[in-house]
Amino acid sequence: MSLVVKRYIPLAITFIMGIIMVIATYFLVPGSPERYATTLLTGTVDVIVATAGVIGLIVLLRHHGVNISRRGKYWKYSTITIIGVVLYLIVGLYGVATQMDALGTHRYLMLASDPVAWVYNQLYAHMDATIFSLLAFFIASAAYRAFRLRSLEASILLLVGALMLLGRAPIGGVMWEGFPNIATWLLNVPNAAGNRAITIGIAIGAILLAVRQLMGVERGYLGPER
Amino acid sequence: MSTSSIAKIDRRYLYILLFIVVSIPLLSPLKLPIPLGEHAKRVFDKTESLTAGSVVIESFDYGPSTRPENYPQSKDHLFHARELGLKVVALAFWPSGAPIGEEALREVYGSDFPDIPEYGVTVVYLGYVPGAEVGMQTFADNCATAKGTDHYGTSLPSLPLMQEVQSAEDFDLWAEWASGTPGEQQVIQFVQGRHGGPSAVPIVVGATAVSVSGMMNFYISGQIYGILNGLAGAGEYEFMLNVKYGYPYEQGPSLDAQSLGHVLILAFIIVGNIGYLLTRSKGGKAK
Amino acid sequence: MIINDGLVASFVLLIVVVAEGLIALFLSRTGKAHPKIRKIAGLEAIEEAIGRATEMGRPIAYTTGLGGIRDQYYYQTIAGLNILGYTAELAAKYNAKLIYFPYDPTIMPMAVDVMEQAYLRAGKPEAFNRDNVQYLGGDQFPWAFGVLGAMHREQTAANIHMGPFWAESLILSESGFYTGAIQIAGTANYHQIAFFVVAADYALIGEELMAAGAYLSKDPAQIGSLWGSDWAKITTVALLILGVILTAAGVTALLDFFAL
Amino acid sequence: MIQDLFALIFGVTVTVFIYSFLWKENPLSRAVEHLFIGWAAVYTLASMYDAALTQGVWGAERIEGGNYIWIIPILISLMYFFFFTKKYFYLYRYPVSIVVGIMAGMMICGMIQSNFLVQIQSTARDLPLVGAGVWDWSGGSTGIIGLNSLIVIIGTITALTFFFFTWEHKGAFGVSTKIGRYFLMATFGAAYGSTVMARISLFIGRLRFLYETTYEEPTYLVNAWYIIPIAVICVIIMALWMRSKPEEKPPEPAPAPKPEKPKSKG
Repeated sequence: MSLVVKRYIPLAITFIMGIIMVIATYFLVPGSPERYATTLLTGTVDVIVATAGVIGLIVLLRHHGVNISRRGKYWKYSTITIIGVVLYLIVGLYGVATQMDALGTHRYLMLASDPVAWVYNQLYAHMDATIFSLLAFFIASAAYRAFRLRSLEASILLLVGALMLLGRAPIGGVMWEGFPNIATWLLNVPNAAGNRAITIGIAIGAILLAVRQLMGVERGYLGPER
Repeated sequence: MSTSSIAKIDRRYLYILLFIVVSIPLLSPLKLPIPLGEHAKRVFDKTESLTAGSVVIESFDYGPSTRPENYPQSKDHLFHARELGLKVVALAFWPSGAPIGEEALREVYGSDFPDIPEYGVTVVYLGYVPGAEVGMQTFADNCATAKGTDHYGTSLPSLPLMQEVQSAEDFDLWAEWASGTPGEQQVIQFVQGRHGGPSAVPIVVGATAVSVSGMMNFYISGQIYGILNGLAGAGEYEFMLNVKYGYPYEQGPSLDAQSLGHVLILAFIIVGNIGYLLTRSKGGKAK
Repeated sequence: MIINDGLVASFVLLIVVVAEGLIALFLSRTGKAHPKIRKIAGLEAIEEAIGRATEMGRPIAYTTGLGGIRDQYYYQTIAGLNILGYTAELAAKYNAKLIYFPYDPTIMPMAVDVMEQAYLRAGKPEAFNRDNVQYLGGDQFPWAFGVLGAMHREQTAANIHMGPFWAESLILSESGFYTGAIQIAGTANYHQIAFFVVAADYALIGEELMAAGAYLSKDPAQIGSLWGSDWAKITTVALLILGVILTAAGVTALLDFFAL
Repeated sequence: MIQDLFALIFGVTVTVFIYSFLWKENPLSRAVEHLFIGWAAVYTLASMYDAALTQGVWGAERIEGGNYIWIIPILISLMYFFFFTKKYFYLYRYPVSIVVGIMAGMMICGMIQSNFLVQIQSTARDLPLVGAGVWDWSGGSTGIIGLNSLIVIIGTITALTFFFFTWEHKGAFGVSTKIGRYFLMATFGAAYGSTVMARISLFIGRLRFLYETTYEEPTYLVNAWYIIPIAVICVIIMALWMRSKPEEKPPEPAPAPKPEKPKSKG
């Protein structure tokens, strides 16, 4: 009994939902009421997972709260996280209370409210962009570290990468007008071939993964217990 | 310096060098020349080929983190569209794209936007359209059901332009400023794929340079008509606009910095390999 | 027409691929065939990495990238969670500390579930600590920076990244290298595979990630389905060659069918 | 407005603090990291909450319009909270199984259409091997069309053979997988090389922010770079402080048995 509730019913739900979506795509005429009903079904996804955000926040607060109370490692930094959460939540709740859409209707939205958007665009965005830009350094050091003439394969990687670097840099075309053409060729021909193979492989792999999952043979969260 | 140390320079020295080298042209521009690539030219030519009154969808699907790359592209293309008298329906499938889209429109159509006479006639801003790929699909099927009002709360049927633009059949060009998901793949799949293919809804993409290689399949197969490749793509586009319309060419210093950065990384690779080959020829097995 | 316009060919292909997968699965499950799988080095390395972490007494960091279940990349998340189950089981066996960093809060319960089951299989349910599933905020760069900070503070001995990755792939694998860890990474986001190939010690490329769960399970049914995926690839190659030849010969029948 | 000045100071400071991570993990970057994680959790909550409201509550077809059926997904969503119980933990599987089912169905159809069918189709259709001029250098800058087509076709097929799981990579098949691997390596090299530009662009974007942003008031003007030295001094002080305080270091790592590089990619 318990296995039925724990495993088989969720499995059956997954299976039925999957089949409904496939049937909707192939057999229900676009524009028909049945098809429309399935588009509403996809709309429910955001609603169904909505409480997970709360769970995340609670888990985060609990983790850092416990760390502070135990005076664990880096507990002082845990207070920063908690202060950050509390401050932004206050801003968010104030936003919910005051948010108006353009028509002047109170929609109780949080992200769309001005204070939250301000914090996001004016403060948060700086951290976001800076962390993203760390990649400029990492891509340089990874190239230095890993692009070595070790084997034929590694050399192809190195050679194509270096030609691409020259071809994409604005200065490459000035050094020799052939560089951008080589880069374009590399992107359009060998790169396209490799990507096409990867894309096809992924499609097959993903479909069969989904099939295994719908059949319940893949050992995941719903997998056979043994 | 011993040979093995060339192969193992501490990463921090590389970082400092990169910092300095990229900073130089930003502080005093070098004015290096730039060449024009085929991908950007196709975007330019496609846009040029549209007759005045054609409808362009400008979709701002990026956030602040890729703004350095995507913003100049979208702004330049908007300018081009206005210059050619195209009708622009701008929107964002990313919530964080909505304020950026508005900013770009203000920059191109004047700071009074949307209180300008053209608003509603040749340009409309819908703002954030929720639902990601589902939203895209709905928008292409029937624009008005995806979002009832524009960004400023005016209902769509009361805007003359939106009377003309009912669904994907009325789009002449989809300009996608993409940096992830939803992005160009979703437009191909849910808009172009369901509404008559590349000839009916041509797509031009302004992409972050990282995603360009992954788009090549779609470019070759014609699903994407042209690509602006990152900041350089924006620079090339600005350059073409500069030649034809005298548009300011702002990306100069950035492109110079770009060039120097590339040369530096290339130098890193060469130095690393020299060190590697030297250690190996010395008999020590390089790990 | 019963099938919607423009989707006939895709429906036929779907049926072909799924049928091939299922037939191979049943043939293998019932013992009528015994397909052998080639070695996937990246997956073999997981055990070695965990062993090393145990020896050094340092933890293992595991991530599934920006994996959630509410987007079309969910299948990579599922693949990542399958490998998480295997990794957690080994970690429990060796008494190594495994820290998992979920990105999307929607998968947190799944991850806890998978890990709990894994510890149970290893016979050490009491060793599982929910605190080792550390939520770092569901936004790309805070999450990536949080994982980076944690990897450097904990001096992880192994970093395993399996799932859908975007820009953070190189942030994690390049900076993770400097903790001295063995790095094993896999993604099916084709524009990010390159960074894992360059910066990590072992990389799973595209489809290998989806096959990993089946590969690690050693379960005949799942291995059969991998065998079926090979059939699907043979079909693909045949279609490619046939299409090219027919098109070159000026016969458009196949292309016309594809356009249906 | 004064909050813009605050945003400017904040932006410059966190930028410098985060860059200090490149030197090593340190208290300043750690502080920014912890603050950022806290905000991100709230941001995620906010975005999920907004999505749920716009998808489930507001609008003529939703609860607002009298369609109370939308209460069902909301109730299902609440099952996530069983995460915190020991006994009924498994109930979280119900919302998850619905979502995963929907996504699986959507994904399968999308995959077969855009990743599979279109790729085969365009390999056959858009890569001409015969016809007028395909073997000329008519492509000019980017090579011979017919040859390019041939390379793409061969590359696609050989690279696809690399992904065969149950065939041993031996004999003629082994040659094919080997060529396929070269194509894959070329793909990765191209992807890597073409990305460098994007990454440097981001860094340039940050530098332009640091060097060019200003805050203007009628009476005074603040350039962003005024703040850089102050932030850098903070980093230096912190560095000196860290040096003066011997840290409890974890045992030195034994050198990792690194595999001979790209062989491991199989």
